[in-house]
Amino acid sequence: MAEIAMMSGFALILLGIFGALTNRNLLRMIVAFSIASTGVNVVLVSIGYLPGRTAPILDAAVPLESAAAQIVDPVPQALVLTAIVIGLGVTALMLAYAYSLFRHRKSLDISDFTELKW
Amino acid sequence: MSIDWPRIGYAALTLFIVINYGMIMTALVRKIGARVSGRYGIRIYQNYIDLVKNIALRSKITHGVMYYLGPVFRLTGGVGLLLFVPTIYGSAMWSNFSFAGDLVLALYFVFFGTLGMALGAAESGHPYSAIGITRGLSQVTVAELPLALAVFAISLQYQTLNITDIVAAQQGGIFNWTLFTNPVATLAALFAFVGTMMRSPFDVVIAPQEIPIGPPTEYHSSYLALMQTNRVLFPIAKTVIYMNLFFGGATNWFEFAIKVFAIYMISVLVGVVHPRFRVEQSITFFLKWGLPVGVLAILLV
Amino acid sequence: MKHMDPNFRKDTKTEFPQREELKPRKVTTPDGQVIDIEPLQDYFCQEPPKVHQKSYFKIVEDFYNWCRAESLWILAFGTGCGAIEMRPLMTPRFDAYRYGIQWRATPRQANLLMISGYLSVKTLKRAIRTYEQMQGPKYVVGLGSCTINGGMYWDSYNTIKKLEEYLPVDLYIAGCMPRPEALLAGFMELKKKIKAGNAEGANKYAEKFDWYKANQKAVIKDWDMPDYNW
Amino acid sequence: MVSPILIIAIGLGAAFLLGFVNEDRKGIAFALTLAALAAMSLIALGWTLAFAAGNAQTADILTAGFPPPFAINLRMGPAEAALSLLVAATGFLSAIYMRDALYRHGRRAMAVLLVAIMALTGIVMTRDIFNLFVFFELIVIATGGLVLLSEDRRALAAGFKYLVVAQVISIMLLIGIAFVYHAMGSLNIDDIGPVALGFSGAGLALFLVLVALFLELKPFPANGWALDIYESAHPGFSAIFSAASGSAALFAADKVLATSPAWLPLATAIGIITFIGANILALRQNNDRRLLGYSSVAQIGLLLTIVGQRDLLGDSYLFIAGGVLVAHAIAKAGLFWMSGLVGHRDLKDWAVLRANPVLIFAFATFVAMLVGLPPFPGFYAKWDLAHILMAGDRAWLVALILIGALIEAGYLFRWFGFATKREAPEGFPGFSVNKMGIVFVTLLAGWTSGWIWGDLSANPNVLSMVPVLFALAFLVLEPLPARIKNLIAIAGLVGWFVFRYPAYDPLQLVFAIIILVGGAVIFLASFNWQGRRLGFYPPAMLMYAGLAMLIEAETSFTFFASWEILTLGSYFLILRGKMSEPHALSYIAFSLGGAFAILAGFALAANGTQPFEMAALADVAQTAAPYVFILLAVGFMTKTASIGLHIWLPGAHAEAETDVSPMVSGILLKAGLFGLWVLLMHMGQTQFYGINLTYFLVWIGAISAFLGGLMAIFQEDAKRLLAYSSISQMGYALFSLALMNHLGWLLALMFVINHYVYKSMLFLAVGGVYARTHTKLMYKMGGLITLMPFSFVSVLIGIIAMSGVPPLSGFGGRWVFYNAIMTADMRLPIILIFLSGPIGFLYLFRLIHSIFLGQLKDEHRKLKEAPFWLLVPQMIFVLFLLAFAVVPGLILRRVDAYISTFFPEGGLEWTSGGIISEFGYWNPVAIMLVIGVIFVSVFLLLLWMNHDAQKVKQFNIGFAGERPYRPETTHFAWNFFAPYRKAMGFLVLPVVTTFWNAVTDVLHETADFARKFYTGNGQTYALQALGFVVVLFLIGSGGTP
Repeated sequence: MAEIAMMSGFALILLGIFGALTNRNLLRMIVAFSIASTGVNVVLVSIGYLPGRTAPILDAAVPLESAAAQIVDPVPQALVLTAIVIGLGVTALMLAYAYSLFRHRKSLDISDFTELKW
Repeated sequence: MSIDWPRIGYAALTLFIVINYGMIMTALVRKIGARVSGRYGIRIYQNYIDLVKNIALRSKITHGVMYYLGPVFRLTGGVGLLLFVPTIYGSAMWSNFSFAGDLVLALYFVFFGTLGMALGAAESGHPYSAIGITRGLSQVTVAELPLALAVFAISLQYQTLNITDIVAAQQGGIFNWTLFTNPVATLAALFAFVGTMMRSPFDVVIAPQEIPIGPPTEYHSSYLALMQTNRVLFPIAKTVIYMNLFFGGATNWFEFAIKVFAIYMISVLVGVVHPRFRVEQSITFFLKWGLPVGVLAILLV
Repeated sequence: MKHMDPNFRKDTKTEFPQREELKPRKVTTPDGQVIDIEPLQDYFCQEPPKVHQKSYFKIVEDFYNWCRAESLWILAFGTGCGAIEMRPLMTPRFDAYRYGIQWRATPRQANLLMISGYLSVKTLKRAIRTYEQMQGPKYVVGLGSCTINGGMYWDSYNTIKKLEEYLPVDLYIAGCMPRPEALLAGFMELKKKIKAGNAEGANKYAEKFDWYKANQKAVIKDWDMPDYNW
Repeated sequence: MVSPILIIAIGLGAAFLLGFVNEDRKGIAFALTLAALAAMSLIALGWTLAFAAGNAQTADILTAGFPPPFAINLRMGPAEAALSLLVAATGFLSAIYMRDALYRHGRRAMAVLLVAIMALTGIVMTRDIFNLFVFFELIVIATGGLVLLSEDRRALAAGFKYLVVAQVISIMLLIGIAFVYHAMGSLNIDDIGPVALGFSGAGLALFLVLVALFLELKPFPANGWALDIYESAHPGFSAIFSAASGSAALFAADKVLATSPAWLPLATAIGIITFIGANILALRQNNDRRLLGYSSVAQIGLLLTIVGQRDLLGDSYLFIAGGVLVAHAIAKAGLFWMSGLVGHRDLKDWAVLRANPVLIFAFATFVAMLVGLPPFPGFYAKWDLAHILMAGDRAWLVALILIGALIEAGYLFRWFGFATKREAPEGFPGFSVNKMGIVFVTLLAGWTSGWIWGDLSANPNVLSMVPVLFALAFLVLEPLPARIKNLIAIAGLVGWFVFRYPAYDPLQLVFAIIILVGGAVIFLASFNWQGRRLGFYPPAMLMYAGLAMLIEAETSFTFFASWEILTLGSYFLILRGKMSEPHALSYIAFSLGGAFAILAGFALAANGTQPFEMAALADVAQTAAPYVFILLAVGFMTKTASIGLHIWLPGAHAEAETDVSPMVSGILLKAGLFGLWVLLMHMGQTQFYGINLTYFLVWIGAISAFLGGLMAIFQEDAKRLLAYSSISQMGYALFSLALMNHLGWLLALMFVINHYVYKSMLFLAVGGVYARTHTKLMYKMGGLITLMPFSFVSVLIGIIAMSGVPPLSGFGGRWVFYNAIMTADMRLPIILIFLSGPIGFLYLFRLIHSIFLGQLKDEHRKLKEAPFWLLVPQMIFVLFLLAFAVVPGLILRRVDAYISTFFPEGGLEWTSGGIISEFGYWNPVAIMLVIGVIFVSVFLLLLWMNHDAQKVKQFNIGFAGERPYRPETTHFAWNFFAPYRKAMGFLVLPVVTTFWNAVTDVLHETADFARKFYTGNGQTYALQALGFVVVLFLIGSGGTP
């Protein structure tokens, strides 16, 4: 299960990066990066997942003493949450950039923005 | 410092003898040349007449201070060179002022007159003078090279730079001469000798028709007289160095006269049978032939 | 023989402009100052020639004259066809060297100017310059009829007729052309003249300088040099 | 002590607080921002000072009250404190600098700036790897925002490209972090155990983290995106991006690497490739900010290299890395800030800085800091780094670093040359006081850092050396009139000489006389300049300070520091010449190249021991000795301009100012000679595969003497002629030194003295003529003898002395030379020396003839004699030469005795009747007397006969019946030695110049070709980043089983 998740996570990453590098349209690139980020998140979660364990919520079902043996690692999940937030921020920024670029340059093709080079 | 009057007297006497000897000898050499080509040639005392004639000129011009001093430098160079080299071996008095310096002094003092003359001639503003100087300087730098090497070789051979010591080492028979003990060095030196005597094939410096006699083209009257004096004195002074270094020196004035004449004739003989080199040709000549012999000389010692 | 053209180059109407390089000019110095250049004044000595006295002692002067006579240095300067007659003098056949005669390439060192044949006006200018650049005492020998009266160029429009009007001639050697033997004989005559103290051409030139200049300038229209070429 | 977490808290809090400020109250928002940044800086400063004073311990701050790994912890140690200070202060200054832009964009922009700075300090302090990631992402976002502060529209595209690549990096980083956590079970950096170098499992995880961190450092060649930012962003932000972001990212990489030393080689490899690659690419860059970008990349590369060497550097690691980092950060921030003062983006537009001399000084300071010259931190760091690496058998790395540094110095100094020499634009509006103030603060920080590093260093502090301080004092004195400064300078030189006199041994004494007293004499000529003469005295005195310290240096460090100081001073001095821009550049390039060789040599010799006494050179291990010898000799020979390394000299000496030429020729060249002297004194008999290395020096000296002279005779430019002659003369001196016998050394010393005298004299004479004629081309002059008699006399005396014609002092040299070669082992090189003597005569004659003799030109007819003050030293030299010719023993006797301590055999015997050697004798007094008497007699004779000569003018010449046309066509001077050229011209084909040109051309062409790699397409950049990772992985995994 965890392997499948991880595999699909990596597949999403590769897919996303492939998409980001092959699509010239800024919006498509942003979407592709979102896919890749999702893939990363999936990978993260899959790493933290331990088969047969329960969610890392300390309540009656999971007493504090035996928590370490019963729950899955909570840290990756926390990381994923953070990563999602950050991903959101970056995606928003990229979208803002795309908007601004389109407004100024009337183009969404990344290969049009090569005046800075060499 | 006390003045050594006898020594000065002897020096003056040396000068007198050598100038007169040079006057006669150069005339003689020209006469020989004339006879070879079937002419009668100049009179043996012609040099004296020319000298007096030049001094007796009534009008003179000057182009400036250096122009004026040029011949002075020139003659000082000749006289100095003669007096800095021991003339007659075995005589303290005929060694003149050789106490002031050794072989190195003689070698470098050669340039004193050249420098002054070049400066003086250049101040005349005559382009031919400048061209002649260019030629002369260009040629002499390379022509002197075999001599420098030969001198180095024999000073290594005799382990001294003292001319008197070098002559002393050659005494006791003709086969003690450097000519025989070190023929390669002698040969190298003779390249330089022929090259610096202002005779064909190395006389493009004073090419008379092309650049009317080159550096001295503006000189006349007493200037020319001084230079004429030097012209008979300087080659002999230089020949004396060669004589001392390679041909056993001279123990008396008679030997001196013979040897100087004989050595001098080497350049004459080479000159009469060779046409003139252009400057770059003579440079190449010395590099191609003179230099290897010189190198051989210092390698063989 | 017909008479010489009395109107030889007497045309005074034509103006000859000053040579470009001799015109006064203004130049800017490196500091930006503008200065006047008068080439003739600035680049040439303007002194007239001087008359030189003989030596105080006659015996010295005689000795000097003997030396001058026995050491004739001829300027290697051929003006006309006579130049070709000079060359044999150096050969074994005539061997002028034995008389103390030598050739010099520069006027500074020569004291005998041979006008060897006809002298065109153009060459005259060079001859005058050369003569003036020689140091006195100096001698002029006219070679051939042309220097005496124009010879076969007697009616030429550009050949001067009487050399002595322009330069102080010490001796003429007649002939058209004189053979080298005649030249040698002429030299012997010149020597006699010098030894006798009569060859004072340089002083004569200085004394009658204005006369010579007037004659010279009368024929040389494009006079482009100082009056006396030191 | 305030808790360091406040740094982050204040930043974050203020950013939030800004949200409450009214959009229109920009002043308040800005004040808040500044206050926050100031507070952050102050806290960091407090910690830094506390660490510096030893009052503080490294503190761990537990954010959530739990010990790690259960919660994020921050650490505040000395490095963290300093870096936080660096980051916060940069932010603070940049904020002020960007005031206008921040006002325009309002409080949001200020908030973003605060977040950026906060995140950067966070990166520095955090010990949690995921926290690191968060801060990185914050920086990405903040960068994305701050890039837009620029008025440059292109920044928009740059920002997007940056985000694209940042996404790729963050993906890798996150995956890496996840797997690291998986493998280690902790996110705390301290818990990441040593991970062996490998590319699977934990290795792969760490590889991903590291490679992502490396990518943050913009490694070559995967760095196009960053360059676009540098080029288009607001310079204030670029300063942060370069100085603060770069430093923080580097520290992050360092933190992670510290856990697993096995990975250090990877960092080294990437670092050094980046360092060299980015520097090469920068060569072809014309845009100032992009150039700074390349340079930033390169510097970070160098730092990464140093990080990669931390295993070897041990205790010195922080000192070295810190030195380079601080120098980089301060200088780069300063330069970016300065770029905001310059209106246009071409490098040549920096000429506008000349409007304010302090800015030029600042520019010079920053360039020197980047190149690692004293007295700045980079210098000490470079010194220690080279020593430790050499001791650790990593000579190849030292070589690569030095090569890269040399290339960097090349383009930086070229740029500096543009700024000082190119046309300044018309109608310049003036600098913003605000921005200029920031630059000045940075400048101050630069010098302060220099003092701090000097103080921290185990070696002496360059900034506490009296001569250096004296030289620097002239910076303050700049407003004074030049003549007063000149007086002070002379007093300083003479005073120092008098003060140090008792401590000198005879050898030092001779050099000291030439440098200090000689320098003072040359300074007399400087009285000729009026006004303030800005920028002349500080570099000149810096050069003299370096020289004065050089001859007294006892340890290799002082020696090298002095060497660098004199190089730097002389560079600025040479650069002052009107046309000297390219020549000054080639001078500094060769000099630094030589200096680096010296550095490597000393480092190799020291083998880790510091301080390393110069005398200990004699005890260098047999295996290393030949290499030490070669490195040092090559270094010194760049200064003496031996053939092959000589091409800088002619231009540098010829185009320098009139009084600078004698300084750099007569005095500066002696530094190289002194170095060679010290080298041969201690290591003279070093063998290399059985061949005595001095043999090579003998040959090089002889060839230099010969070819230098030969090239001199073909020059038309008088000063160039003299410059080539210096090559020849120095060759002579090298030759005689390398003969390794008593008289050879004496000869070398005579050359030192003579060359100083006559080269100074000739340069001044030619300079005096130049002052009047405004040309250096000899054929344009002529006939000046009557107008400039004094100048003529000094050239005449100089020529007689130099060509070795008796009776002047040059002859003494020749005499000693002949005696010296009598005992020499080698004979063949002597041939070249024999030939070069007369050749010297040729070019000197050409000099005097073409200038003073021959035909006077129209425009020169009214010239005056050279300026009085230029003549004063010349006449002093003339008198000295005459005196030295008669009584050489006054100086030489003591030295002769001193040399006997090295070579007891073959000394001279000084009697009243002359000087006697083993082989010959020489009586200067008698020579002078005899020649004098003969000369006077002949002269009087001529005067008697020809006193009535008529003075004629220049066209009164026997001109084959014609008269000269114009003086120009009558003066025979151009191509004077045409026959020589026909015969020997093939020897002076510019082979060496062609070679060095080819080297620079290849570098430039490589740069021009390789930079096409940066296509400007964001996707390509991302691909390159990925490719970089893949290649790294393939190489790495291919290399490890």
